[in-house]
Amino acid sequence: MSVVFNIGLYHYLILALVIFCIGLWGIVVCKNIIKLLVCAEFILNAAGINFVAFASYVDVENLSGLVFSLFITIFAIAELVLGVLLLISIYKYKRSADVEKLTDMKG
Amino acid sequence: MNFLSIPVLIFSPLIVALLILSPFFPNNEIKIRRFSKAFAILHFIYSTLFLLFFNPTNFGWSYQKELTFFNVSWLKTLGITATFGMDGLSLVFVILTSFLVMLAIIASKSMIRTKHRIYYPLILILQSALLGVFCAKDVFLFFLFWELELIPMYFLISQWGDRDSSAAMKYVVYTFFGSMLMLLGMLVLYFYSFSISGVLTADIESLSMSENVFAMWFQAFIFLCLLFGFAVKLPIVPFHNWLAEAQVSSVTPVSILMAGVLLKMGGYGIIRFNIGLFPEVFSNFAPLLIILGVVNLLYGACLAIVQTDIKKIVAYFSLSSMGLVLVGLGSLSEAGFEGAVFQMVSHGLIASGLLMLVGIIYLRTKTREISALGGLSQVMPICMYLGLIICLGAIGVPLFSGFPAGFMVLVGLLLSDIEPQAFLVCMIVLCVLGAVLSAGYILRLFHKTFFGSVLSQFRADTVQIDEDGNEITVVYPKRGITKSEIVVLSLLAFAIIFFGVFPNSVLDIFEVTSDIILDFMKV
Amino acid sequence: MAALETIFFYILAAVLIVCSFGAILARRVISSLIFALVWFLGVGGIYFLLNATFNAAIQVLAYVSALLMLLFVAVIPFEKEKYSFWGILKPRIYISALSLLIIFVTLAWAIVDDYLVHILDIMSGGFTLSRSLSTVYTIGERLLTDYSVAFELVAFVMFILTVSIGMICVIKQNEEV
Amino acid sequence: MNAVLTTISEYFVQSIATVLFLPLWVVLMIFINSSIPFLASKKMTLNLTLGSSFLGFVFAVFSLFYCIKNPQALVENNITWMSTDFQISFGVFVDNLSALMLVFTSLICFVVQLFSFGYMKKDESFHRFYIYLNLFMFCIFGFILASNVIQSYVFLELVGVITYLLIGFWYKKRSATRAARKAFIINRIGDVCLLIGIVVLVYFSVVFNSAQNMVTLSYSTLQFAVETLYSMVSDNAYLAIGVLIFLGIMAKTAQIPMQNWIVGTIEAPAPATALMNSFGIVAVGVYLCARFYPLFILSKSLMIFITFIGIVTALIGAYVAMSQNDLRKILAYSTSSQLGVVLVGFGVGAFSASIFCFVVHGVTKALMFLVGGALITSLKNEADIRYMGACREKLPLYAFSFFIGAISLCGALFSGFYSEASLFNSVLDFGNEFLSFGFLLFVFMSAFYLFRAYFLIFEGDKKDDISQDFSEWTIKCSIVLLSLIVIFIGYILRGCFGDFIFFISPDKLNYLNLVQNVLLLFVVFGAGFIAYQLYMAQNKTYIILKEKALNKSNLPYKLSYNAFYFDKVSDWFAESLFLRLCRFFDFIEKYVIGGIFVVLALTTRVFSYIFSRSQTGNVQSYVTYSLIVLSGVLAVVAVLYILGSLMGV
Amino acid sequence: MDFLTDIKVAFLPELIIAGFVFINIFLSLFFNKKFYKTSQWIAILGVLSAFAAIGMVQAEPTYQAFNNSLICNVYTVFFKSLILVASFFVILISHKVIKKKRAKAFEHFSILFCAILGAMLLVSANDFLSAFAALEMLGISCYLLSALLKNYRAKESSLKYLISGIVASAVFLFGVSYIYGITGTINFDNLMLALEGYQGSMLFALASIMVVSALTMRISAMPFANYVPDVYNGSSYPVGAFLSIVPVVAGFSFLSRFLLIVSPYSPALGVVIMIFALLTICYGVYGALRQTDMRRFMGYSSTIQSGFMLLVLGVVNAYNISSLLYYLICYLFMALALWAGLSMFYNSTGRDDIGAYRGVAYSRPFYTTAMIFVLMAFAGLPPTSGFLAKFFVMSAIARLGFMYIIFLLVALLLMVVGVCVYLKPLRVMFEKTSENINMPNKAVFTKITLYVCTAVTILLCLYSAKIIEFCELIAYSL
Repeated sequence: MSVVFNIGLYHYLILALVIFCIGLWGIVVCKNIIKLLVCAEFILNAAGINFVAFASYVDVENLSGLVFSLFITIFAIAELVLGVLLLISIYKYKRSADVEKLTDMKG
Repeated sequence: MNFLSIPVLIFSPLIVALLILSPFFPNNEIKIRRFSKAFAILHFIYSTLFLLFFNPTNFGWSYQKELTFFNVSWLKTLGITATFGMDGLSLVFVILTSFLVMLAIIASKSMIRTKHRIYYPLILILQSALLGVFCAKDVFLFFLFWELELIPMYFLISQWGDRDSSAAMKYVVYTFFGSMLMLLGMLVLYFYSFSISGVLTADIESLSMSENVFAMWFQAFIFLCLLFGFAVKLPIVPFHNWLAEAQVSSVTPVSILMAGVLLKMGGYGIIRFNIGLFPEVFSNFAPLLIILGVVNLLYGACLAIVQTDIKKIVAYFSLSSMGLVLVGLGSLSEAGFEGAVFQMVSHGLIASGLLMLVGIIYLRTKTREISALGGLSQVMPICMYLGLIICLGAIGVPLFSGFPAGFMVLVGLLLSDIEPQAFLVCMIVLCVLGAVLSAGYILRLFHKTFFGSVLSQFRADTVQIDEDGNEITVVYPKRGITKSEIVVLSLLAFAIIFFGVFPNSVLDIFEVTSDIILDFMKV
Repeated sequence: MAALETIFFYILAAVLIVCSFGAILARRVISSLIFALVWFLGVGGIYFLLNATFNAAIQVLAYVSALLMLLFVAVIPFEKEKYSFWGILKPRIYISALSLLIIFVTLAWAIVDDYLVHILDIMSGGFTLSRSLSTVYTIGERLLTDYSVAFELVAFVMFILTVSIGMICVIKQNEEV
Repeated sequence: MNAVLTTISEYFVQSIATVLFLPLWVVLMIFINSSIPFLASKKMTLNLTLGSSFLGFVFAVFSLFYCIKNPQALVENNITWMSTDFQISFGVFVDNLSALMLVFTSLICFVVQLFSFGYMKKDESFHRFYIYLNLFMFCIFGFILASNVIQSYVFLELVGVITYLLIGFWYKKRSATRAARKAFIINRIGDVCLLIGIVVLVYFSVVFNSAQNMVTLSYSTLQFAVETLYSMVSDNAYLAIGVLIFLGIMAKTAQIPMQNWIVGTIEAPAPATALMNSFGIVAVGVYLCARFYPLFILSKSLMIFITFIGIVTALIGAYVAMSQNDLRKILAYSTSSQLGVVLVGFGVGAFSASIFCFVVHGVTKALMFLVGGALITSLKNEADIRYMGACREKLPLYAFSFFIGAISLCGALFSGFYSEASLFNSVLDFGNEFLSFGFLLFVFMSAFYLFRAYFLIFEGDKKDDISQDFSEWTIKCSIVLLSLIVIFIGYILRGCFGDFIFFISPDKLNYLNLVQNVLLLFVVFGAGFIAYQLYMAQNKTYIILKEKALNKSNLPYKLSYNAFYFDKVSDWFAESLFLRLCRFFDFIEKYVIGGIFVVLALTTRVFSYIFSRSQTGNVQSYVTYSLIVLSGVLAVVAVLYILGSLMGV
Repeated sequence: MDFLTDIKVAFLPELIIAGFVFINIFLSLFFNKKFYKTSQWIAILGVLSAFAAIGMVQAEPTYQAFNNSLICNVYTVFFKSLILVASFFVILISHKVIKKKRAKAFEHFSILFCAILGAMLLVSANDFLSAFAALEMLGISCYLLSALLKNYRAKESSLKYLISGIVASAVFLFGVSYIYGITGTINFDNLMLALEGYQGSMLFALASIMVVSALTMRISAMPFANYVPDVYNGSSYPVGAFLSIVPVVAGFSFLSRFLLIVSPYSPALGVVIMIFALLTICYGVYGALRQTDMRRFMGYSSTIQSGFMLLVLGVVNAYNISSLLYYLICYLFMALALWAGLSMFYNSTGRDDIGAYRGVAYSRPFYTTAMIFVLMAFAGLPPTSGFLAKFFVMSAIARLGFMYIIFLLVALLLMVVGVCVYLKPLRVMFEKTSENINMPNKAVFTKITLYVCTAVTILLCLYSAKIIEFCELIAYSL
């Protein structure tokens, strides 16, 4: 039994960290705004996983981490919606959703 | 006696400047000029009155007065109080400043044609900044006034001089760079003395008490920071580059103020801070100062000899005579010290005279190239005689104000107790070499412009651009120079001769302060 | 029982990592959205494993609806836009990858060797998640007592979002640029 | 009569200071007078100046009587001029030497002012010339009456300035202004070496006897101060001080390294040149040497140095004067050589002889310059003696007075004989063979060029017409007065010299060594005969000799004509060496030090250009920058922690 | 300790602002285009009433409201009043913008009020959750604000703002989660208790660095400050003014309270913050040196100023905090004055590149003198309060002892370059040009803001003793 040891806290933390890094890398790499927004969701939810993991392992009596991750999801979706909104109005001007084209203001 | 108060002396030019700028002052050129000239003369008389009732306390400060706003001192929490005080040293420079500002305003009658509404207030603001520097008794008040003169000077150089040159910006950057390092030194000094003595004060007098407690290398660090800041202002060689350009690209009254008074701020700062606050460090840095002074002297002289632009010659003349000041200060003896201060005063007068000459010549011939000038003596003989007196003063001929300074510095150099006598003697020889070179280039300047038969393209009238851009021709009287220029030149010539013949009149004023500062040195 | 959890954990971890890479690297936006959908399901599973059943439910419901909305409103019009697979090999990609690697290594190192983890290991030695009663009750209690203000703020934000959506959409009609 | 005389002289000596300030008052009067256009009469200026110089002369004579009466009497009243560590004060100091010098200087000033009225009548800046003359009188009187070394230095420089002004009087002439500038700079170099010497003296006087804060270095205590100095300081340091001070004197009396300015004085108007070469700036040098005599006498090597410089200058000056064609240049070089001889007198120890010789030389040189000036103007500014000729018929007065001057200068007749003889005897008594031979050679050469000048100008065939209109009475009367003085002064002074005037070394004026006098006269007349043969008689052998000697190519003649190329050497040094160094400094200033600021400004500009390029506008690049910064910081902190934990902190 | 008493006692201003958000939205339904002017008056009324309400707030002993998730003490009252003053002037400036967007004037103000609410709650947040919520609310309303203009650039700038905002909040959350993991609580007071005996570990240090760097995004400091120039360039002048002041003030208040708790346990944090600050100043100075567009110039200059403010937070003690507060006051009025000046110029000439300012000095002398004083305040030259503020900051750093001299030296040298930056517009203003600029200054409100704020900047320098004491009092109460 002890061969397969139990899932400790740091398993979840490492997993959340991996997703966080992949999400950030995605933001930098993606060329389409939607994929970019999706990656934004990834990094925010990775933080959510982190909170939930800490709540269930450390702060068991009042589980405030769960509430925190609930709020994270809500605000993540709010920003997703705002992102899509801006995407629509930008699409009207630029006729494309390519991030590379959003460089009118530079220097 | 009680009507003599320093804040009135300092802030009256500022108030008058704001008055001229304010909308309900009539915006015509002659009224502004007359009003500011009258004020400048009044201010000069007022500053000389300070001379009469001057009774220095045991620390040499008199007329002390603290400015409080609704009886709360300026920055109580930081221990900084807006106290003004005047001792022998600052009294001399205050009178010199108001004298030169008066002359500048009189001289700018014929030299300034545009934007009077902004020009005279800026000069008055500059004057109040300079007076503030000389009368500030608080370290950070000194710094505040030191910075205050930056912007007026920037506009004075760039707006009325030749417009597109980067000299004004170079001036601002050099001075600001120097003052930043000075601020660093002051802050470190201020807080370290706080951490040692527990009382948070920025008063020069009390700071000088608590000096001897620091570690030596720490004092040396503060000393060098402060010296760096003043080195930029009193141009010591590596940082002097801004002087030539700023002088060339600024109009005559502005360059008179710059050479006459602004360079003295550096010297005054070195005396007040480097010597006043750090006597021991100063005594082991003294040889360095002497060497710097001599380098300054010779470098300035060598450059002046080969210059083709006459204003540059005068600029490098200022550089080399400031070198003599440094040598005087470095010599640690009372004679050297008083010689240095006397040199600053006499250089103020002589440099303004020379610049006035150059300005008059430029106004008539529209060129500063020494090769294109000549034969002006036939056209303006009076200007030649006054110019002769000023040039002889510049060379350092006795009975003119240049000689006592040089002589005192040389004797002071020997009397200083820096051990290798041979080092002192060769320094004296080099200083004296500088004096000979000065004879060389000053006479070259005088001869190339006034003597000689070739009459440069002198015109009896000169074309100037006035307020709204159209050219007006100004016809000069038969004797070649206008009345205001004669007044300025003769006043300067009289002052040069007066101080040459009676040097004691100046020496007595700062006698007390130099004794105090020097027995700090001995202790 | 514990072994089952570890197996489940590793499966879900694999799903999460694969789907996130898939979402990033997919050529067509639709496929990346589908990967995202699967990814959110995985997160729901993780929450379930961590005994946060309520969160898992909220998570799955909210994101499925959000992504479907996204699918229909935004994705279809952008279908025709083709992107070259790798685009220009911008240096940005590698620099960001390197810096993220550094962040990952430092934080992982901090987590693994940190004092905190040792304690938890000891604590959670044979410690299995207490299958306490469902967490909904505690979340509800926390929401209404401790974090009521935040709860109000969320309401506010949602309100403002709807207003702005209305306003920005309204822009389309009387368009005077 | 005697009592009356003493009281009057007592009174005059007390108020000697008025002599000092009288010229200043006169300058003011002239200035006012000349600036009012209608009543600016030249007569008024002449009368004022003559009055002031005559009054000076009267004061001088009475003070001379006073000094004769009570030899050790010194008059001093000091007003403090500058007081720092040490105290410097001005005052009046009258003793035998200064009284004597005062007499002669005021006399010569009187004569020159009289002469210059006629000479400068037509010049448009007449008043300015008289202002300069009065200022000159003020400075020279101030110098002579100076009570301490510093005051004498002050007035010494002022004399230099006035000489500069006089030389550059006709500022339209470029050569005049250039000569003025050169004169001033070379004098300045001399003054500056003197200044160093004085500063060292002040230092010692302040350090060693700072007990009583007496007036530093006043002449009365100079003797005592110098002795203490000699005992304190090592020998070569003392020698160094002595040489420094002597350098100042060398510059003033146009000794060898710094003598090319004396030629420049000919650019000045004739009376001014006369004044300068007789009792003007050169007198300052000799008087200073006399004042510092106690200092020089103490160190043997210093005296040798002085004699060496003196004799070398004398020989070179005479040698150069022999080949000059311009009359005024001949006289200028002769001044330099005569003064060399005077300094030899000092070096040899014959104090009174050298002073006597100097005074006589001054008077004769003044006469010859005035005559030369009048002559040149009458020959329509033709200064070259080769084109003059046979002026004796037309201008007998000038010819006669020139002859008197020439004869007395080369030591044959009149007062020149006495001075030359006394000097010659003391030089021979000194015993150094080279010195005496050199002296003889000097006498020969000076006699030769004087006779050459006389013969070429006044004898020989007539070259061109001589305008006679120059018959101003003031010029004639001043020349006659001066020639009378030249004749009798030797005799007058010979009597009262020696025993009483010089308190330092009352060496008897031995001029009666018959053998040496005969030798002297033989050499002088020999030179005269040779000159006569060369330039007057048509003797073939001498003509061939003349062609060979005087043709332009051979080296000795070229050397002599261009005064050993001193001018060229000094110009070369100034131009190529020093100015090139200054131009190099200028280059550094413009590009290196100026460059730093330009480079600084450039780097900020380039840096901000790179910066604005990095702001690409693409949000992903922004995120990358932030990630780089964040990862960098995290990595650094992590590494620090790991190191910290490894070291077990 | 129920809901209503909490509001009545401590959080009345927030209630009023929230109320005005709803009022604006309702009014927008009924009033049509012609009554847009009233929206500005209503907004001013709202801000003034909130400002009045602040007077009544119980500030003495810190009052923990809403189950200790928000607090209200002297510190928060000071910051809330700063925020309200700033938004009052911003509303004054936004007169012209509303005239252009007649229909949506009310919506513009409602979003503005929402942002003000978010900022005020962030100031008084006492646990991470309410702080995160307030941050997000402030963020989202700022994204909306910058997207209000109808041209494409606004949308693009707001998208950039959104994305960098998301990344920042993600990093913030990660940091907070680790702190939550270590201490087991997200409430500040419990956090203090939990950290009593804590020796500090690498994870705690890294987590606090992540939180701090995330917060720098709000105060436009270095790691996440790249968006600032683009957002200011895209959005309109009043929004730019709002973005450059209110989030900065709120961000600094939360950052200083967070640092007060965390800094004793993570020693490296102080140096990291100072490095961030110096990086920010470099970024701002070198960015602004060659800038031609005035709005981007404003972006960089606000970065420079927040760089200086961050510099002083390296070590959190009473003296540093008081110098920070004084700098904030001066910065608020300086920025408002400059934004007012720029918007005045933009409203009348329609151009905002630096070339347009050529020759203004000769046609508008008073405007130029005001601008000279403001730019000198930004550069830190004497007669203005900017000099005193920078001097205060420098003295705070010098006070820390000899170890921080290097930071002081670098900051001073950057100030030199800063002077060159701020002298550039002055030089352009004084250039001689033929055509004279007609500036029909009808926008009375903006003129008032410009001159009032310049007067305050000068007054602050001369009469600063009382205000510095006030800041000292607040700092000690922290």
